[in-house]
Amino acid sequence: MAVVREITFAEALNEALDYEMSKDEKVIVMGEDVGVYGGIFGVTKGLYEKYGSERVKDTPIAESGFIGTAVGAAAAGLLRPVVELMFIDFLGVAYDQIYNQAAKIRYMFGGKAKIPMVLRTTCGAGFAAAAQHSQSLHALFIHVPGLKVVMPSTPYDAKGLLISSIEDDDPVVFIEHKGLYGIKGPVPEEPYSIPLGEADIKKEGKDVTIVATAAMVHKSLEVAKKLEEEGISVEVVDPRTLVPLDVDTILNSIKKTGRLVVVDEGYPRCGFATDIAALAVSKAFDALKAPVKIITPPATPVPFSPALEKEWIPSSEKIEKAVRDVL
Amino acid sequence: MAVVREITFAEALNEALDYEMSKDEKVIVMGEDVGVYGGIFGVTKGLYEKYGSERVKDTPIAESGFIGTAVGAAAAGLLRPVVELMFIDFLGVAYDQIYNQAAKIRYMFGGKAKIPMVLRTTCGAGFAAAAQHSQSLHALFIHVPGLKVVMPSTPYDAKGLLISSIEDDDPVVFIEHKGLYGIKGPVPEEPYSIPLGEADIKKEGKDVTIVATAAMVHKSLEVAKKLEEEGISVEVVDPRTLVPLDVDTILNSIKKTGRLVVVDEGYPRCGFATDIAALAVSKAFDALKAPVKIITPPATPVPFSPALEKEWIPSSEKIEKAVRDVL
Amino acid sequence: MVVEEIPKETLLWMYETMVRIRVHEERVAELFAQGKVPGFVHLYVGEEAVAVGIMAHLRKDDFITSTHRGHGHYIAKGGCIKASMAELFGKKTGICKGKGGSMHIADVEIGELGANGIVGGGIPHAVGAALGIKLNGLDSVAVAFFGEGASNQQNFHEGINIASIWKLPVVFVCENNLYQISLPYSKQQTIKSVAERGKAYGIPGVAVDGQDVLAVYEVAKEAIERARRGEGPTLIEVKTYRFRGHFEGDPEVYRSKEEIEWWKNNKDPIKIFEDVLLKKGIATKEELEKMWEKARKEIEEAVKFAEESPWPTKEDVVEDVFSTPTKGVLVWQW
Amino acid sequence: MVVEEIPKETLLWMYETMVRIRVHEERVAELFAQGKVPGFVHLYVGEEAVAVGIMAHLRKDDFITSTHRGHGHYIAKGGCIKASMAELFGKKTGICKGKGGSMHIADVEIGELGANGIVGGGIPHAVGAALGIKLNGLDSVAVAFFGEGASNQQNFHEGINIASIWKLPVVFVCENNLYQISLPYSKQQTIKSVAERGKAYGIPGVAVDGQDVLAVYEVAKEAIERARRGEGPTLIEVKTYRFRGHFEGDPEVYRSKEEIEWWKNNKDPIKIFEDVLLKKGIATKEELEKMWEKARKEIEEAVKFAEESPWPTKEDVVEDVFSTPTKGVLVWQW
Ligand SMILES: Cc1ncc(C[n+]2csc(CCOP(=O)(O)OP(=O)(O)O)c2C)c(N)n1
Ligand SMILES: Cc1ncc(C[n+]2csc(CCOP(=O)(O)OP(=O)(O)O)c2C)c(N)n1
Ligand SMILES: [Mg+2]
Ligand SMILES: [Mg+2]
Repeated sequence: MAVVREITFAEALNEALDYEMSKDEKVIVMGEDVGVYGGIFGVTKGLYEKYGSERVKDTPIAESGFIGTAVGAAAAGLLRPVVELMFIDFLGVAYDQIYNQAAKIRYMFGGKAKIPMVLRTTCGAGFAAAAQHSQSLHALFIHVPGLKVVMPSTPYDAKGLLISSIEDDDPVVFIEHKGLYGIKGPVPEEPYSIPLGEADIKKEGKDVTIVATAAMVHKSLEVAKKLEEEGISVEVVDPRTLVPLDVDTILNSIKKTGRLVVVDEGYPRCGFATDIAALAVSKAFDALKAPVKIITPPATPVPFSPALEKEWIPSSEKIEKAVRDVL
Repeated sequence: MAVVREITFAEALNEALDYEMSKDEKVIVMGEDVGVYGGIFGVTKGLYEKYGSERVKDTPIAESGFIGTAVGAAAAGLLRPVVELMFIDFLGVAYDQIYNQAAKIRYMFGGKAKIPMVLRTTCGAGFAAAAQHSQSLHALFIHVPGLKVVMPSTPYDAKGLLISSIEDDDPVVFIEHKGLYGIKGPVPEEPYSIPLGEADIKKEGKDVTIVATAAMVHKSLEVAKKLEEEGISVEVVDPRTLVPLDVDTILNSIKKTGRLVVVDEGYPRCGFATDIAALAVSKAFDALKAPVKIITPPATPVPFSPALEKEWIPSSEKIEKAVRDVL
Repeated sequence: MVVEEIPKETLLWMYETMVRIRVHEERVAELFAQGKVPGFVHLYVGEEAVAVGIMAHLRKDDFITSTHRGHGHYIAKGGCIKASMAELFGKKTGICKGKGGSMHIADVEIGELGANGIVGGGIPHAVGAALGIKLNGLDSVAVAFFGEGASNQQNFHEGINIASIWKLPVVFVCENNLYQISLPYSKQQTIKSVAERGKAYGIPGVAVDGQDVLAVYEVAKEAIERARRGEGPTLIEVKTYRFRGHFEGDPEVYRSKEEIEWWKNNKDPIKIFEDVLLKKGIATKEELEKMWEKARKEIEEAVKFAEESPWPTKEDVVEDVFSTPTKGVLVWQW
Repeated sequence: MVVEEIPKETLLWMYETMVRIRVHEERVAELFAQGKVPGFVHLYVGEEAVAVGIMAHLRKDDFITSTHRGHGHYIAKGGCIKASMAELFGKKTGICKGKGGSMHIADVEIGELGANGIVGGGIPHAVGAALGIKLNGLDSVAVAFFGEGASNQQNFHEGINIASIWKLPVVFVCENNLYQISLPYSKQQTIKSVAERGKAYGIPGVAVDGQDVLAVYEVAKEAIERARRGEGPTLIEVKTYRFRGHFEGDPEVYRSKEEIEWWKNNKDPIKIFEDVLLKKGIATKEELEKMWEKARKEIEEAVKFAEESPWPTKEDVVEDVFSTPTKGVLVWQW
């Protein structure tokens, strides 16, 4: 078999967008600076030149207006919009259109409407971007029924999941960690899709299960690798899609190892990490041999100073300690 | 001791508002229909007549604008606004001003500002008010650091907690379950305050702990009473304030009983119920004798039809079954 | 616009549709009082000429977005009253299978993209439908209905500006009924007319008497034709009044009985239009009376259908969240 | 406004403050390039006359709300550059103890209610300060700064309407620098001037050349005096241009080098004002040059202070969330 070329996470997403736009005229891209600029993180690069200003639409700063526009176009059955919300932190100026409109229309209409749209957005700290440009707010989308929520960790997953998301008939929130845009990985040139709702075991192991998301998958793998040398066998499960959640894969891993550490960059309370801990204690209680350890940032806004931010973000050291603690 | 008079939950809140407005000129009330109308649920009744249109301000439908106005007035050190968001469901049109502004200003400014404001709002299903007027979205406030979150279940708690909330120098989200407005209970005429961060054991017991919020406290007490007759002793813990959370009281109860059922009307995932389950499995694992049972509505929007809604809301039957299951 | 320029069948359709809305709404008020229709119910009595004057120009493949006060829009757009009545009852045969209720009545099939429980929430949806129309090269239009209260809300501002810069085929219809629940218009804005806001977005803004269906018809014609020609959006402010409380059960402490009576006596859109039809000899008293009877019969049949329809079941609660059955979605219990 | 009507010390303060902002911003650009100032940094070069022309009328007990491009507002309002420079570095001695950074610089003590990372986010805060001023019977005013991009956002619409109906002492200053990152003004709105939107709220809307500090001074004087007299809000659109990228590191693919050069050569607010001062004999070349030197010295001292200041520590992360130490707040770990 030929060696698969390596491209970045951002490039993988760009390929998915390009493929979908070339395949289906109804797919359009909307958002701030997605056109000439190519997206503030470069993900929509080249699309404006290729598909023109009608299908790659730069918007004014009116997130509620333009996300609502996407909802209406989708509900009317006329378009399949892929909308970019520049930072997940900005969801507050458009949240109603996401959680009360996009998420609920199908249900409120008795199943008689579809909302095929994707809301792409970016999350994550580590860039001294401070409290309003660094958050990981996926829990706010998971909490509300009616949204699918995707959060990939590798270029390969990014491409396959974005293709699935755009082809899905339900509203999907697709969350890209800013720290991952530059990482490279093998990605087939041809289009492929990864079903929503399938976790990926990024590393098999038998002593401890780590469930981790996005950038935290990589930190967890680092730790797993390090501990491997000491003979501690860590399994790293990447749910990839947070709604629907691959409950079976996660529970099976917990049942196998009996020990669970959850690592997530979201805020600690009512977050994805507590979600998984709750899943474990309600559905795999008998298998659990130790307390579940939850590694998240503290319950504070994201501080600006790099000196503070590096303490705020879950570190490999904390993950490692948690694994040792549950052993 | 004289018999304490009984008043409704709504009246208790009204007394707290009246007391605070009479005491401190900086306290003002703002929101839709809080003036002549007296609030859509009657909580601000009489305040307009007593304090006038400058301090009891009817607003246009501009939740981001008027909640942001309250934030600015508070940050400037000039007012202590009590703002009414008519239904918690509407938070999406104003969420940025709550979670990115009110919640974070103090931290972002290095502790050099205070935001003494209360956001009063209503939650809860049971009125065939459908998907956009029935939600219990407290998790969306708990998740975000920087907000205090209060959710009383009795008239007594309502008055004392609202007084504390208005006197607190931080932003407080004060959530009133619509189903509780009419319930009566003993409430002293004089003002009193209940500290934020103190749970209340609404009923002592030794076999199973139920942690429940708002209207679910009453359902849980019903179940506890019924099971008492069978010799099953249920402890019902009402956290009352969800941030700060009285972790000690909750953990002590779990450690005492070894069994936990959490009952909450919020959505199941990344919710308050999963939060408490996660707390239990990470901090009281050794005490747990059975899986934690989580009773919430399903992960669907709130259906309109009373026939559907009654299935959607956690029922006494489900709570009872959960208690029996963990025994 | 002179009546003579409007086809007779259109005139009669307008009268009949106003009557059907009126009869529907008054019947729903009774059903609410009887406890048969639960929840929040906002009725359209007094405002019938708005929906009808606009909808007279719309085709089935045009789109509208509606509000919490949406029964009139739904009926005028061609919605099935049986299905909506069953919905108001919360029955399984409802247009939304009992999941939506009054505030979420919708029928995408006829271009009714939904009532909305969030004030202003539907405005951008109309903009979106219009974007879809434009990109698909269709000659349909979209119309957003909303109250004057909504014109102070974010989606009005953001939605209209987007429609303007992208020159979309959408008409914004502001139903200024002088109240935002208890707040009179004079305390919502310092301007005298919402129509003045058109200029802020570089689009035409027109105000019109909403109790005169012919006046509404006329401004709507121009705005909708303009949109269909690809010349962009228009903002229409229709000055109207609701004859009933904000919602059923409203104590109406904020306005006087006299004010309401004045409007009912002097500005009833059906009476006003009836006078024109009779004076111009377009219809006879008897013909019009027949329409009322027919409407009453239609509504009674709908009520009967609703009453006899089955309730949705427990299993229905978890249906219709997603379009594909999806494992890993937590439906019932942890 | 003729220069003669303005006190000489005000004129010199304006020049000096513009220079201080310019020197500050260009130094920060260097520091960013050197990796000493991290994060997103949006500079104010080219727009100095806006902050200065407005702030010339403000007292310490007046309030402002600022934007992501806020250094100029902070400096003109009287902010301490040492403290803000340390903040930009992320040091413990920073005005926000290193927790805010460029996008959140604030000093409530001097009425600077904060830069904001959310476009339009600060607009209602100024409205709130104005409400507080009014209810407390003070004669202060509040000024909201924001870009033309923000004028399409919800808080512009909702905030201004509230200020208008409540007749609050607030001035809305829209810095129209012709770009919303890459989107030119002509694609953001179909109107020709944001000032036209004043009418939509029944308040005066005035457009002014933002490269001419005297012109800004003049319209600001009227608007701020009007607000102080209790006559309500004004919307001022200041036409300006940013000489640097949207943020540091911006490749600026969306505008030509020629366009930028034209503005720098023909519309530099400092040069324009310098010409006036010299021509009118208000200051000599040497006096002005001294101000530059003084500014450079001030900024270098600030940089030194920032560089030598300690970093915040791990313990600081969990401080300052709430105003009272509160048990039951999960700070570090589950
Ligand atoms: C965002 C939002 N805020 C508040 C409400 C509560 N509410 C429902 S209808 C209404 C008044 C609407 O006034 P208007 O837009 O004039 O419409 P009308 O009821 O007069 O037809 C309000 C405040 C809501 N549903 N949504
Ligand atoms: C609500 C929100 N949307 C988008 C952004 C990203 N963003 C930051 S600055 C900016 C452009 C702002 O344009 P304008 O208001 O004209 O101010 P300028 O940068 O030109 O000074 C954008 C889109 C944001 N910070 N907040
Ligand atoms: Mg109205
Ligand atoms: Mg700009």
